[in-house]
Amino acid sequence: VTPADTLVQAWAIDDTITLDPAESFELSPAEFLGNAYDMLVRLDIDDTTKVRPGVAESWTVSDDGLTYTFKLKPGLKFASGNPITAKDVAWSFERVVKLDKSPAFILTQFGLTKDNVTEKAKAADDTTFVFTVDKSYAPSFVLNCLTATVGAVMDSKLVLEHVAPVTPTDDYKFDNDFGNGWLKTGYAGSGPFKIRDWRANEILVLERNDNYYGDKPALARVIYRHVKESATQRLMLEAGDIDVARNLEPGDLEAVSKNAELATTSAPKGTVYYISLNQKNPNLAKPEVRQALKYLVDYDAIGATLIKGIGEIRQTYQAKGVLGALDSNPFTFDVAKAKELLEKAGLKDGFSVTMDVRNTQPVTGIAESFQQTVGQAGVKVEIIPGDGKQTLTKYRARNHDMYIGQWGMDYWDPNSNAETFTSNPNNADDGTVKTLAWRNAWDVPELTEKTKAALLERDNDKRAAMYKELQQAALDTSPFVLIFQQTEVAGLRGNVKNYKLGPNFDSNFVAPVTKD
Amino acid sequence: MSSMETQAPARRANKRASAILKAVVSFVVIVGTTYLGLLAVTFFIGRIVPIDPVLAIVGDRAPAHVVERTRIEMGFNLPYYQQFYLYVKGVLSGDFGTSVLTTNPVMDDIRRVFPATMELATVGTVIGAAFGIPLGVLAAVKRGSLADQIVRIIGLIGYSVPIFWLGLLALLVFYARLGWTAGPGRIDVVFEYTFTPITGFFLLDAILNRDWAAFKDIFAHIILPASLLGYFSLAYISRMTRSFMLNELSQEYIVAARAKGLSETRIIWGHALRNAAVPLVTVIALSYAGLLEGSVLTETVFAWPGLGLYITNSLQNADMNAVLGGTIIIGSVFIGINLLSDLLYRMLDPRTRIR
Amino acid sequence: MSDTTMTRREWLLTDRPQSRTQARLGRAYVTWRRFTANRLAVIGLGIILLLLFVAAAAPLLAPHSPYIGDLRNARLLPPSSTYWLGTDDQGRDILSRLIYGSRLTLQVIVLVAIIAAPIGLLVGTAAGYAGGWIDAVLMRITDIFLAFPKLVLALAFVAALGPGIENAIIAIALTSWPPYARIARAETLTVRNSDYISAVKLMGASPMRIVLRHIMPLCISSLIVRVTLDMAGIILTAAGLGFLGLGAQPPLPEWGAMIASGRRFILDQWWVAAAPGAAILIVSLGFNLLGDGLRDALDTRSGGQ
Amino acid sequence: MNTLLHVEDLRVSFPTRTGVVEAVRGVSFALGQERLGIVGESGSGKSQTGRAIMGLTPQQAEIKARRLEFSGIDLLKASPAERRALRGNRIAMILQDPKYSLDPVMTIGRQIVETLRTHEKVGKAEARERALDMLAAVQIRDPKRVYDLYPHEVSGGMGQRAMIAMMLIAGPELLIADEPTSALDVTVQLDILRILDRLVIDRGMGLVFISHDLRLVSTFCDRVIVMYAGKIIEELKASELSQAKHPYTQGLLNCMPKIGADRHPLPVLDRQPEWLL
Amino acid sequence: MTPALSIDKLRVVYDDFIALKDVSLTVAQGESFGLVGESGSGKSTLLRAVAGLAPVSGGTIDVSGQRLGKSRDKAFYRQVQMVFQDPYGSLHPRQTVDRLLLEPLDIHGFADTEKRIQRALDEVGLGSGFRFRYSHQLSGGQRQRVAIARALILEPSILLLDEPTSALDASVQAEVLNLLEQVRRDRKLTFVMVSHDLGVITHMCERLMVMQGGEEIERLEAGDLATRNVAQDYTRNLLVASEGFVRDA
Ligand SMILES: Nc1ncnc2c1ncn2[C@@H]1O[C@H](COP(=O)(O)OP(=O)(O)OP(=O)(O)O)[C@@H](O)[C@H]1O
Ligand SMILES: Nc1ncnc2c1ncn2[C@@H]1O[C@H](COP(=O)(O)OP(=O)(O)OP(=O)(O)O)[C@@H](O)[C@H]1O
Ligand SMILES: [Mg+2]
Ligand SMILES: [Mg+2]
Ligand code: NI
Repeated sequence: VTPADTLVQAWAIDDTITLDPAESFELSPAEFLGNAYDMLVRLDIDDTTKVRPGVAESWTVSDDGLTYTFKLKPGLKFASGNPITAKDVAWSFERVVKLDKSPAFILTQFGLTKDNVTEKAKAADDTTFVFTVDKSYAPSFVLNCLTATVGAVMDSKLVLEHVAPVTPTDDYKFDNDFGNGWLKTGYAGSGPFKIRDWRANEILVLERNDNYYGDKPALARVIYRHVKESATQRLMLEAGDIDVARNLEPGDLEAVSKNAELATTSAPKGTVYYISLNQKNPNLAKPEVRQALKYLVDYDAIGATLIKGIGEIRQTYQAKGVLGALDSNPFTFDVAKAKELLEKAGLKDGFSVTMDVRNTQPVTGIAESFQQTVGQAGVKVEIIPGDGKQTLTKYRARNHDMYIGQWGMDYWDPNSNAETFTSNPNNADDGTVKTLAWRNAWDVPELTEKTKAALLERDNDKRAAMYKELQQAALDTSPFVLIFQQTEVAGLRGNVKNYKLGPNFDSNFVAPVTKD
Repeated sequence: MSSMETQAPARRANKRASAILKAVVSFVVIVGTTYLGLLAVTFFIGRIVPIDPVLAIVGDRAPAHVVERTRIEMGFNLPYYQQFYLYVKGVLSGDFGTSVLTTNPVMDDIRRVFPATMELATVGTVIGAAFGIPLGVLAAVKRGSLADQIVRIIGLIGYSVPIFWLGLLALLVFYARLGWTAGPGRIDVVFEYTFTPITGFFLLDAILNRDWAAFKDIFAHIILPASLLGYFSLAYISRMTRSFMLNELSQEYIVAARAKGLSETRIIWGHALRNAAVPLVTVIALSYAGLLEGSVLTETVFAWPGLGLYITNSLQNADMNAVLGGTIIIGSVFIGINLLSDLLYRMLDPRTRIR
Repeated sequence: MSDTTMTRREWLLTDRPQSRTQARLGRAYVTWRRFTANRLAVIGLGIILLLLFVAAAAPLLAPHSPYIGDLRNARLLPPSSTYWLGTDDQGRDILSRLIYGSRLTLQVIVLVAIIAAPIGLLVGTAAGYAGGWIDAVLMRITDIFLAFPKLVLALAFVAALGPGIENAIIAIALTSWPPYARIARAETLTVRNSDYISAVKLMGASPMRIVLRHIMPLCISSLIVRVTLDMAGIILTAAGLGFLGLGAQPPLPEWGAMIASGRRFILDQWWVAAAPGAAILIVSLGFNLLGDGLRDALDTRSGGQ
Repeated sequence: MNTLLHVEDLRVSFPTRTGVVEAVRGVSFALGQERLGIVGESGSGKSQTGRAIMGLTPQQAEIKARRLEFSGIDLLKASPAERRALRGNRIAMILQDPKYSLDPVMTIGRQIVETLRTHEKVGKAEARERALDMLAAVQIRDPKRVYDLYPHEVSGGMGQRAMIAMMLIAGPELLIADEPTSALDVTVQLDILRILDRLVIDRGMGLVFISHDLRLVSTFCDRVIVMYAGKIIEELKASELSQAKHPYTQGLLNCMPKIGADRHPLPVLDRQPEWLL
Repeated sequence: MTPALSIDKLRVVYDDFIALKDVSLTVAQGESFGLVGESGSGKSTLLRAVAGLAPVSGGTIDVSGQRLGKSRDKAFYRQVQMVFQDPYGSLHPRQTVDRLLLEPLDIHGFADTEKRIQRALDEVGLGSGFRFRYSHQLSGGQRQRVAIARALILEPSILLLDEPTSALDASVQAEVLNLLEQVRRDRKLTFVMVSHDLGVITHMCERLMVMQGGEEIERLEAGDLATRNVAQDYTRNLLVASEGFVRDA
């Protein structure tokens, strides 16, 4: 039985490899950082097309759309007791840009460079932070990006006590690591919780931050235990050794939901699952084949079985709830139609093709189902199973035929997925912007332009319309067979209250949770 | 007819010295070459695994230039021989590098996960031997009887039932339904704030801390996975015990022991088993080593933060420093156990004792 | 011949065989009789023969397709009169998959046996007979392979060769020879100084000839026994590799892979994993019984007359 | 002379896959405090006779006899525990090969003490004393040293002496020696025989001496039983062996090369089928 | 005439144990030479050294005037063959008599294998009925005959006999000894024979050497034993022992 003041969650947290917000880019740490750090602005989880204040009390956008001025809430403190000032915000931005780790592009896409960052992200006074972007982007885009964990406000004083010296090189011109080494396991934030301890693949402990300015969490601590197996989690939940089980598969989920002592909760997440068709394969490059394959997924059956409770059929690439998301599922399982299309493509007798599938559910199940259904139209799919990183390596090198995978949004804005699915600035093998379109060698200069344009549309409605257009184009021509959008589920003990999953992992807030 | 003459003391002393020297030299050579082999093979594996090691750190969504820079930072742009040289140099100075997955020095990680696995394997082997040996003896003594068949079937099930299946079933029955044991993990979260590991072997730590509540909890956690592993080693140990015992029981000295009027119990436990113990030591050592590396699935099912999981996870992420470190540790333990079993062998068997 | 009245049995059992074939047949017959006297061994043989039969006649026996299932309507059904052993998570008939899977299981076992055992045999006998530095080098290599975590090694091999069941088999074979080498070496050491090997040496036979023609045949029987005992382990290792995506490719009904995918349903739909589990158990039981029987039957030392 | 052992119509058979093997087919003799030799070629059933008396025949064997009695105790009716109490205590047996008959992982001293303490309630120190005395009695020169040696550390002759010490320490009334010297050098052989001889003379023990060496038996024993294919074909006084009537015994005696006798070729035994009956 | 076998200061060392200390001896062609001594005195070692089965660390061996080196070639094995002590251990347990006899012929590339095997079996008095038996289907005496047949099939001129009858019953021993005598006569073979039975040695050999502790202690003619004309106590002991047990007065 778990202690009354502690929420114990079982979750596969083996993807956590760093707790530095400037570096972390995976799912489970996003949740930890989302709870332990505060950003200038936060996503409004009640209306996900909007943002709400975080550290910033209010903000204004200049008329040319280039300057954003944030007014910080007064008298805020970090968990360490240090005051939160605009300097800390500016330094946090500088740190991200100069470290230039994986998520840094979320900020640098606004024109920040190592040389100009101190000018473009600047503290006007203790409570005013001024952020200057290079183009007049849609404000929603800019603000949405700032809700990402990379925008976390760091306790500069604390971090500076822990920087390690490094020898500058051509790639890295600074003489210290901005505390990156320390922050991989350390903590310097101001969120409702502080991170007390992390032991890789074992445990992560959050503790109430008494210096938090907002509503203090009801529980003294939240413990994440690394448990991988769904069945194991279920047994632990049933026995009361955990309060929340986070990786329940459909069967176990169903059992939990039927158990009177337990409850479930769920929320759609910004992750979509898709099958992609490499355009380097001449058969898959035929437009009719691309469309035919979209008719060869048994969406209904998959929805009712393999992803029941953990996903919802979705054939457009924007997640539900994102600005400009198109709710349209035009394809149904239709062998006759697919055959017709294949015949048009001159492949009446089908063809053979390989598909790289990572060894996790539900993708393996979907792949097997797909293998059977395309078989009915004469297409022979050979499944090449592999470990996650292995199939990815192949995928990123464009060496696959078909690939089944998922894509999670980098930040809560339609541009994130639009950019990766429908833009491909340089389709050459050595192209530097390796979007999903690039990975599948889908050369679409027009859509690329359109994606760019949408970014600069400052009228939210018009912007939304532009994204819908892009999604429609993808439905009609893209080599992406979108299948479903992930729903995150959690099994709860009956006495756990106010547990709510957010639309993103960094908005799975545990502060409001109470236990009876 | 060959003679068994006793040797002159002087020659024996001489022989002993040279035997010891020989043993030491061969030990050094064995360990040295085995290590080098391990290093080379692991390194080679790290290069041929078709996983991009950079991917593990930067993730799938990282921009291309970050991927490139990280690759260079990690030294993957260097030619292989240079990488190997750097690696061997590091290992020789006791530095296994840093795990990219956990960001800790590999040595630190191993210090954390290895005791977990070792504790589990040790308790498992103790259980396996405690039950396996008597069962094997029983089967041998009652060869062909129903008891023999039952022991055989028990063993066979141990061989052929997948561990995750049995593991989950055991959890379901003993933990979820009956509540006799604690669930997955090594210790309840309640102790997160009060229990501080010293050696990493939690049972031992609890005793050192005189924390009996924790001891009880730790014991309740370890007993199920350890019994499971114990069952698998039981399968092996009982089978081997049976065959060794059969061999010993057919020896002439058993007839002699009967001629002396000894009771069957004394003949079986005092003579036959004592002789069978000699090869059994090796068997138990081997099964122990097997449990150390082969417990990945148990560790997954029981959320046991052990070495098996660590290596597999690292492998899947091409975290080669961690894989290499783990491999070398397992290799070392293997060599160590082999050596130990050799030593025990010599102690148990006067014929191979260096006197 | 004068005694034409001899029955076939007498002809086989005679201690004065007239030709090489008769001697060989007679010996085989004696072995066979000794084997069949062991009822359990015969049961084991029966199981293996059944396995062979099922594998050969799979298309005739299987009531449904092993590959095509009805995801929508027939997923995870409990055993019933239509689906004797129930259905799996793709709505496929488990019995049919088991039946077809016997082919793969056989393939795994046979291939591992014919790759690993000869390698182990060769390395072990060569090391044991040659002694000296050859022994040291070969045993060092064996030790390195033994000291290596099997999974890492197997993974490396598969990585080098590419995924798929054949490669998984090769990987398992390449990681499972060291124990065989040790057994063969131990056996070789006990016979290498025996008079009959000395006698062959005295005929002027080359070491190669001695190892291949005189020592190896002696080690084979204990090796066969050990290999048959390892069968279940081999099947399960193949399944274990499946976890890492290195085993059988879907939708192949490999038994180990079936258990592996069935484990997700253990708590509610136990039959998905239980059926292939039971199949593996029975087959390995069969091999074990057969192995024990063979050991007794082949061992001329214990059962001379 | 009082009779220690009565054997009447002893039969030992082994069921095997190819039928029943009759190893001993109706052996009868009686033994007092004397040296009885049993000779015969390999496989003639000498050892099985001895083992049947001891109760050491393998489990599957079937033993039948009209009478098998040791100083008034009916051995066939005795419970296993009773027989065990007799073994090593009142009846003892020396096995052929010391190399295989001593437990390799136990010191010689402990093996001797073990016999003693199984049958008598004696303290550790006393048991040790008596074992050392016994070792000395079988003419081991340095008993203290040998006491702590392992079987592989002593020569065959010493091992055989230790074996004898082990079997005699409880003071048996009957000793069955199954080819006790055939693994030893001729010179050592005589030493051992001398020890056995003393025991019979000094302690009044009954001795069954099994051997295939006619010359040895004729010079050592009082009476000799000649066995062939599980049967006794002749029984006679040892000193009269050279006048044996049965052609088999005659043949065995004749076919041995003797120093000084120049017989080329040696006469060979011509087996007759009727001997089997 | 060159001696068939001449050994000079032969030394054999196992690990650090000297099994044979500078033993010399010469055996003339057609002669039969005996070796006696207690167990472990190095008798077998001497024969094995000649056959190339023991580690020679000093001294020389000449066969028919040819100096032998470290390794023996095929031609050597056509000249020198050996029969081992234990008939149960010297035949391969998985091979028929036929296969056993075929092996040497095969190695040396004889063509008329059929005829030779037949003849060899006849010579040792085993009819063709034994040809396809396995060794476990043979009695000890029969096995030793097969071993002798195998040794003779390559038509050697020197036969090394290591206690060829000590594992056999007296009655069988006589048959084997007679056989050996006969083939020696027929083929004009040179024998070097080890036995611990003085009776057997005097029966078979003209000269003999008594060994103890790896050394020669006495060289005798066969007749010396009969007349008890021996110098060493040890030899005398052996003689006494071979008479049987003598009860002290
Ligand atoms: N366990 C057994 N099963 C079947 N037959 C057996 C068994 N033990 C002994 N025999 C047979 O019993 C017969 C007599 O054996 P025994 O050991 O008494 O012979 P022996 O006269 O002592 O011969 P040796 O001089 O070789 O020791 C032999 O033919 C033997 O094959
Ligand atoms: N391979 C070996 N390694 C070590 N020592 C050996 C080896 N072979 C023989 N010896 C030793 O060499 C000595 C002489 O042995 P050898 O076999 O020549 O004696 P033997 O006279 O034939 O005795 P026996 O009558 O018992 O056959 C013995 O002490 C023996 O222990
Ligand atoms: Mg006997
Ligand atoms: Mg010898
Ligand atoms: Ni608990």
